[in-house]
Amino acid sequence: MNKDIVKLQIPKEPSYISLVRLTASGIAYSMALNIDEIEDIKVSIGEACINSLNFSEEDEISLTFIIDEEKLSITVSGVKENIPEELDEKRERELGLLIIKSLMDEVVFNEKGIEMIKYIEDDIQ
Amino acid sequence: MNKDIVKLQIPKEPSYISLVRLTASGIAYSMALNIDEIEDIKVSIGEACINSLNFSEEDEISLTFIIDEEKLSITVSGVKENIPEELDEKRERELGLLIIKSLMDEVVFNEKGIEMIKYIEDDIQ
Amino acid sequence: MSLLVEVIFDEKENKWMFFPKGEIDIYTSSKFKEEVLNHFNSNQTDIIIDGTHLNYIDSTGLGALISILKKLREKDFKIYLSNLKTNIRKIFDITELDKLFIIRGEDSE
Amino acid sequence: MSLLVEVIFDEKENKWMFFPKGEIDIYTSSKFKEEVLNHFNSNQTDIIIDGTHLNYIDSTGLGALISILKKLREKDFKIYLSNLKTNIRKIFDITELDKLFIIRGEDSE
Ligand SMILES: Nc1ncnc2c1ncn2[C@@H]1O[C@H](COP(=O)(O)OP(=O)(O)O)[C@@H](O)[C@H]1O
Ligand SMILES: Nc1ncnc2c1ncn2[C@@H]1O[C@H](COP(=O)(O)OP(=O)(O)O)[C@@H](O)[C@H]1O
Repeated sequence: MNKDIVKLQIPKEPSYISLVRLTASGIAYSMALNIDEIEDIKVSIGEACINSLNFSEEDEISLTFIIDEEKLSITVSGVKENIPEELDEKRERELGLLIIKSLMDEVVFNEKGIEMIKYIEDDIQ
Repeated sequence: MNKDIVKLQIPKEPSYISLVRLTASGIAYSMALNIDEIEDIKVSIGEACINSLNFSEEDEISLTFIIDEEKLSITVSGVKENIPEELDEKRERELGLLIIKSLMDEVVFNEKGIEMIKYIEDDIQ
Repeated sequence: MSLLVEVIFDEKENKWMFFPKGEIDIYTSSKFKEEVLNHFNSNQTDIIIDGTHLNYIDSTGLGALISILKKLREKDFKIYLSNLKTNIRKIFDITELDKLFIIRGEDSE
Repeated sequence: MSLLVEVIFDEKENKWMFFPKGEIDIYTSSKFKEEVLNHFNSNQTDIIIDGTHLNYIDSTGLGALISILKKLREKDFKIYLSNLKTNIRKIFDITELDKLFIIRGEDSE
């Protein structure tokens, strides 16, 4: 089965996160995901980027979209699962992770960041 | 002056060109370019990608957006200025280059591909 | 990709009403919070945030709302959320913030 | 990000009318050309391509139109373009294809 890869890299700046959401929506749309699924992906990728913005040590956020017939996998660099106790926005950042875990089908953290997967369901409606 | 860099890489496939146009529109929009300028950029980047699709030797098309206060520079890999005589779509590809040269403020070809620049004008309207 | 906030003071209900249009996200949420609290501080009443034109909210937007809620609670005022779109209602569900806010314009009311 | 083509046979004018909705681009242009020529071949008349709902065209779309034009000319039929949006009209200007096609629904008519 063919896998297509799209890569996106943005400056670690709040103003570029809406661009990531736009691009992710475009990819999800072209995979014929439904509106709710596109929205889930948009929200999750936004939260992943906010987390990276807070915790990444790099100056850029790197995103990789792996597109195949059965799923969309998105990796976002610099995303951390463990949020420092002393952080003012600790609970807010935890909300972000909770949202991602609720909206995506699979979520894996590794040393590079996060991988989030959405499966394409054959909608029988 | 600060320069922001956004990078995008897509498979060398027709189906991803609309995604490039979408992302480019998003960048141009966030730079407060006007509708006509956004359209010029969208059309030009589409043509650059079609050219790359035809002539690039790579499996991917790489795009770099350099954003500063006075201009947007876009480089697209694999774009060629010299179109082979024997090509069926020679004139069609030439139309593509003509469109880019007409719509962008500066166009430079190098061994990697094309660089296209749009200056941000202070619209006095 | 941006946020506009329309503000009305409802004399009859004696409440501030805010109509955010667009997205309360990392780029706009602190400005949103500031704008709401400025109005609240100029005239302390309950407030309504109407979601009819709110397309998107992220965790920083939720944080801003929580922060506003806490400021109001300190003075015993209430914050109502009305007419939230389904996608945004879903975020309140997931995060259980629907228990923290008074959500109106739904079956439950 | 896609193309739908509505087709009507105008009995009064005895012409095929095509209403492309969306984008005639690298992803859709060969299908568009095929669809137009299939209808033309089933009943050879002049054709009108109406741009009211056409948002975008690229060089492959122009190539498709030129190819259609040539096929029609071989049989002495005409192709009209009507109601092109400004951004698309601009592409015809730049490429001077406005001289090759009969463009209607403008001041010049
Ligand atoms: N019950 C809660 N659930 C989730 N996050 C909360 C909760 N209470 C507070 N927070 C977090 O605290 C911040 C806002 O609350 P607050 O303590 O009033 O901070 P501030 O000083 O910024 O107003 C946000 O970052 C929010 O995420
Ligand atoms: N006058 C012209 N200006 C620009 N391109 C042209 C012109 N005439 C033909 N072409 C090119 O030729 C192709 C279509 O014309 P045609 O020779 O009919 O080819 P086909 O066999 O595909 O129908 C397109 O790729 C188009 O770019």
